[in-house]
Amino acid sequence: MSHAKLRLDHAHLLHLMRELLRIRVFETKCAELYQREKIRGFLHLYDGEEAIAVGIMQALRPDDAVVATYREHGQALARGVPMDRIMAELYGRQEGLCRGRGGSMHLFDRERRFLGGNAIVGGGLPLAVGTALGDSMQGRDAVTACFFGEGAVDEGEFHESLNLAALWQLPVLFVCENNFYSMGMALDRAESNPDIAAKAASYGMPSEAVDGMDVLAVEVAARRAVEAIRGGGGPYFLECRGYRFRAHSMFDAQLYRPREEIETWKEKGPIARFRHWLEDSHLVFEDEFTRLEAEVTDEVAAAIAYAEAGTPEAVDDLTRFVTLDEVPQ
Amino acid sequence: MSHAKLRLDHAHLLHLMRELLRIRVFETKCAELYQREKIRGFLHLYDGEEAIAVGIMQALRPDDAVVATYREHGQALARGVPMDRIMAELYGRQEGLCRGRGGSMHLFDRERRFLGGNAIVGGGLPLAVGTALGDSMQGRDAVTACFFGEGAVDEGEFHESLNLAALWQLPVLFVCENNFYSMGMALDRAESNPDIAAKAASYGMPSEAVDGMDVLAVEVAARRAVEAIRGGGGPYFLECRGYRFRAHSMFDAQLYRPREEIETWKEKGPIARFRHWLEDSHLVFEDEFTRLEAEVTDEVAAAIAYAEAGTPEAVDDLTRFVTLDEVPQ
Amino acid sequence: MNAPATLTYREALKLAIRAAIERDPRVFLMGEDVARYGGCYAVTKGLAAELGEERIRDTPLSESAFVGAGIGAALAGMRPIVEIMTVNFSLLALDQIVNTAATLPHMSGGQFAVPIVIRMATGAGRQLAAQHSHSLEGWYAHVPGLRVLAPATIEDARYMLAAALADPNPVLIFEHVMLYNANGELDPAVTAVDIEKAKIRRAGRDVTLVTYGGSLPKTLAAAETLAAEGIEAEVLDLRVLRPLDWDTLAASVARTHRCVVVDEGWKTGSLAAEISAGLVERVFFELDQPIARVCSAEVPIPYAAHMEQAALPQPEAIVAAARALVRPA
Amino acid sequence: MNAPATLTYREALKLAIRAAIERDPRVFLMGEDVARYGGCYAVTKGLAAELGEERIRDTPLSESAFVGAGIGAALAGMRPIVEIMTVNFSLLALDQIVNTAATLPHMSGGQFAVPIVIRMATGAGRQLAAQHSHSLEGWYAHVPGLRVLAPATIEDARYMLAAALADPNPVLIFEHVMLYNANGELDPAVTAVDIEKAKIRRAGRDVTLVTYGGSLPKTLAAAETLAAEGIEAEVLDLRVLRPLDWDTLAASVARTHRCVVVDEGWKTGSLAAEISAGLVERVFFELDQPIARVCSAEVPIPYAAHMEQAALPQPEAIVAAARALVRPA
Ligand SMILES: Cc1ncc(C[n+]2csc(CCOP(=O)(O)OP(=O)(O)O)c2C)c(N)n1
Ligand SMILES: Cc1ncc(C[n+]2csc(CCOP(=O)(O)OP(=O)(O)O)c2C)c(N)n1
Ligand SMILES: [Mg+2]
Ligand SMILES: [Mg+2]
Repeated sequence: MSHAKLRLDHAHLLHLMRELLRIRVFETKCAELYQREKIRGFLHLYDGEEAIAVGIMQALRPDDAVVATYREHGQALARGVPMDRIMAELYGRQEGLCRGRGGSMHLFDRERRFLGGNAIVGGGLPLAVGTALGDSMQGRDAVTACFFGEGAVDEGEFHESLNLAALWQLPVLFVCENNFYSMGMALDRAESNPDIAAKAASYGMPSEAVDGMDVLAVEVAARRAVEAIRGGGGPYFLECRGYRFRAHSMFDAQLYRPREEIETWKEKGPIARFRHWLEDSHLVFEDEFTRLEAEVTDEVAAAIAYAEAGTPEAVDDLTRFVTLDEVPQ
Repeated sequence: MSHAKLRLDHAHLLHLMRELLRIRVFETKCAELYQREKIRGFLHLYDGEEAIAVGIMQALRPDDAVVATYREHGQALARGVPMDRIMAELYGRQEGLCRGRGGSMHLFDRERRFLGGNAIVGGGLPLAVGTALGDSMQGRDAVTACFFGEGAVDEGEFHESLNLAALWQLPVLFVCENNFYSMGMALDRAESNPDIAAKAASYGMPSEAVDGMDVLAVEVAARRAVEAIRGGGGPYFLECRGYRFRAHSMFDAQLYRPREEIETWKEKGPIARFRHWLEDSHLVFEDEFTRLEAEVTDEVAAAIAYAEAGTPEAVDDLTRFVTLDEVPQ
Repeated sequence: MNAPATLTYREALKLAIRAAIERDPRVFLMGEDVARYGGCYAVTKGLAAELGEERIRDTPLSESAFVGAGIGAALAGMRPIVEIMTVNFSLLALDQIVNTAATLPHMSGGQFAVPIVIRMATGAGRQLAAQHSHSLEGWYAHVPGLRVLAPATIEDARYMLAAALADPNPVLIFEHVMLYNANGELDPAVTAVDIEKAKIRRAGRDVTLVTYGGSLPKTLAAAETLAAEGIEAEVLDLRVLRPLDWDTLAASVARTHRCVVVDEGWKTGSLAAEISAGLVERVFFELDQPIARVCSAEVPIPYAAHMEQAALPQPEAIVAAARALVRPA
Repeated sequence: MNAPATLTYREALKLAIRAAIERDPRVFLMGEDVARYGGCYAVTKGLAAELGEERIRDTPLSESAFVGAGIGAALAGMRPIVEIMTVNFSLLALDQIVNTAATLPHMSGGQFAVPIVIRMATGAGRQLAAQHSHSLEGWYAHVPGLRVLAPATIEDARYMLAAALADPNPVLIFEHVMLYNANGELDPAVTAVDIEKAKIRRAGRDVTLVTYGGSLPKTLAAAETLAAEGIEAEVLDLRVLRPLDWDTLAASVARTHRCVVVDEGWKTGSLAAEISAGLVERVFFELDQPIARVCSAEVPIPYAAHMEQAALPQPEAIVAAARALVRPA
């Protein structure tokens, strides 16, 4: 695994492992809770792509902004959004991040500058250009990290947003989570030129393709990119190549891809691979993993308990927040 | 001037010259008629860009389709749309191509497969992809020539349409009329990468930049492109570089560009240049020009007379054509 | 082909699509994930294997381009059925629908028809939250040049498509997400439906309940409850949202003298407003009571089930509104 | 700053923009051709030179991206004024307005406000034909979360902007194209207006004429004609299209017992329909006559002057409608 210019100290490696596991274990539970009808609506899981969010977030500061997708549990958890409030949101509880109004596709957290879960493919890109514009006009050196799937590359918003960010040299880190499918549509059936990083480069911004299943590779690339952006270099594009191990959402027979393809990718899975590497390199030991797993399992259990104990929002408050009386600070 | 692989016979050269002149003289009159309030609404003139439409149309067959812009008098005239019916349309007459409903920005001519004047920047591109799709699904080898300004390159529709055309290998000739300004916005202030031909190439289609003030160069490129398309090569992109000598529309103080810039370009003007070349090469003689000018002046005068003699559509027919009873064949 | 006696709304739609494509070589269907994935609501599942990927055509995520391409293909002689996954994403294609499809026949003075059919899912009820739960068919019903259909029954799901394809004008079909699993029988004697008239789904003398699409089952349920109270409600299914069938509407209300309009759109500016205003214009002096509306609350639809249900029209509210008119306090 | 005694609507808007930008460092304006060109309707002419191109910012032709960027900038603490040239092009940005700006405050459970102001021109009357003459403000008035303003007077043009910027919610301002050259005086005693209430522009007892924006002058003219016939019409200017000021509306109609709604939108599904339906819900038993509507004909607006005028609401039609209510045959 690549690890140029990275603090490879033990604590950091354990931290990365924990972050990957938190997402995986949390979402495994989510799938179960969906079957039990505790969670409803659309539920898009991140299984197989955890290294992308975890790697990227290592490079961000608290004052940076994150624009997420509808497949954003992992993005939120890695950003530090509290797991219990995410779970409460999936339960539709008043204790949820958005008081049950958003659900899985619309997690927001003002404190962590997590600007949401957007369920319109490509819809977040213009927004990210805007937060970057607002930050730079106010002389802040914050960066906006904008996540989107490779399906968003098809949309006009991709084109308009990349151009605007590059034209105005705005501090946006574009993070394309390329899992090679948008629902059932394979990338090479959707894009005449499936080399997304090359396409992004045609807007005149630095652009790289990264192995999105290698958390260290993603972290290295993200740190390099964020450094360049904060140094005034304008936007930067990272195409993180990964794969989603599960269905697109909870309803999906996956007729569009062969089972062997999934299996092949699973072998390269970001968690198994990182763990093997850590073990093989004698950087982390078995008992540490066991402890980590136990801790994460506890955190998830606590989150579920929190959500279970939550209360429904009062129906009388239905139209609350449709308009606001002041701008929350 | 370039003239590879071109029939440089006398008749063709005279034909090109006539076509250029027809547009110029027609539009000079239009400007005058606008001042006299015979023509109203928005009026976008093509002065300086005539060689683009004239050059492109030489390569098309009657069964090919043309998707035009709101700056489309030249595109229409060069396609063979009758001048008198265009003028009658600008007068808002029943004898106009669209019975006075379309005006300057919306010329349509079914007989010549001229699919209109579109006043939404970029709006014609998806349409052109569609006619090409329809033709190819029906086994026809027709080509759709799609005209648009370089301002349309900013829009999401550009991106989506180029991708779709390239992905499905559709017979579209994309003709970007790059006059370096979209209203007052200079190209390099609107595009992070102002090399439009390069951008188009990133979709995986053949793409060239052409001197749009050289009618022979445009014709050569268009023939090459159409041949490739008809041969099954998929879409082709031509960036035709030119300049508009007049205001964007009839109201425009042109504060955004220096007068000298306009003057410099005018010296390279497509008509003056072609004429000098023809004279210098002793291909066409003074008296032929004089005759041509007289004929064109007559044609324009006849078109005005036709429009003047036209009748207004009956107000009772206001809602006619909002829906149709059958598909016109 | 023998239609099964009992089938779902989804199956009825699929039968309609298959029949249309088999009958007419000009008909094809395109949209996101219609082929390999089988349609986001599984309407087209299996059809690509049967009919080929030329006729059931997966598109990139480019709503504007593929809707525009459908319009272009219609101009080129095809009869495209374009599927937009849901009305929520249709906003990205609205320019093409409003500014091209709806205007072109009139703007061209009747030279060109746009025989396209655009299908999309609409409505809430599946906890998909604010960006996936719109009911914006009322907006489309505002636009001259369009015909807008809302099949609410198995029969209409089965037969409206053929009529829509026979219409030389652009037709939009809205399928409510809560209807796809609805079950019903097809009368083998019926082989076609009109797309002109509203239909009385239940006769009654005391009050007219006007509705359409996904609200029809709720309204029929409300009518049952009312019947138990001795109130005989007439249930009128609009079926065609544009142009509205005022004759049937006015005749019913002139008989019952009372009217409740049920519409899942947000109340302010809903299609229900038009029904009310139009009836006031036509049968004001027949009205014993003000026309009432039962619509969605003025709120982006929330995720949590109890909040979502509180936002939507419910049988209890319909019953209450009707009761208040028939037995005012 | 001393406002001149007499000024145009356009100048009033410019004063408002300049004052807002000078007063608050968070305010800036962006849009197509607002800086170097001076605005497509010359509203911002000269402002870039005064205030700098950071604060008066030209954007590429990318309606979706720059509107979305405005939303993002608002989230980042700015107070953007985004100019969309005309409502016709706003369809390209509608997804951002409806699915992001309008939903975000509620969807996030009140965590984020979107204090953006979006201005655009609307309406017909300049022979710009079908794609440039829409009056779609009624659509925006349908959307929860938005405030929608229609300044019809010099005073509102001058002062609504400040109130809009003070609102923590997204506010849309519609400027009718036929008003830009309107002249009037500013009362120096007035330095602010509310954006809550409708206003009676002319008192009368016989009939209430409800209108807004570009139809106000026509409606006032109609009232003069009616007065000459002995009919005293009350003219109510809505000013705020969402949320509607039902108190003022209901009180007026309860006094006059008759109502005509004048609205340049196409009649079916117009805002006028909502006014009628809402009044019926509130003051049905006060109505002596059905509420009448004078709207645009159901036709894409044609180019020819006589046809365009025939399609639009005219004083004669308003007079006729009012007369028919006050003196029924
Ligand atoms: C504008 C729009 N079109 C269609 C959809 C339906 N849809 C939801 S997710 C999705 C696939 C997106 O794929 P990608 O961007 O690659 O992200 P992934 O799901 O693979 O993470 C589609 C088509 C949508 N939400 N928005
Ligand atoms: C979607 C859209 N946005 C804005 C406009 C207003 N507008 C009309 S022409 C024009 C400039 C277009 O420039 P370009 O594409 O370069 O064509 P040119 O006028 O130079 O021929 C603009 C901004 C429009 N018609 N459509
Ligand atoms: Mg993907
Ligand atoms: Mg240009």
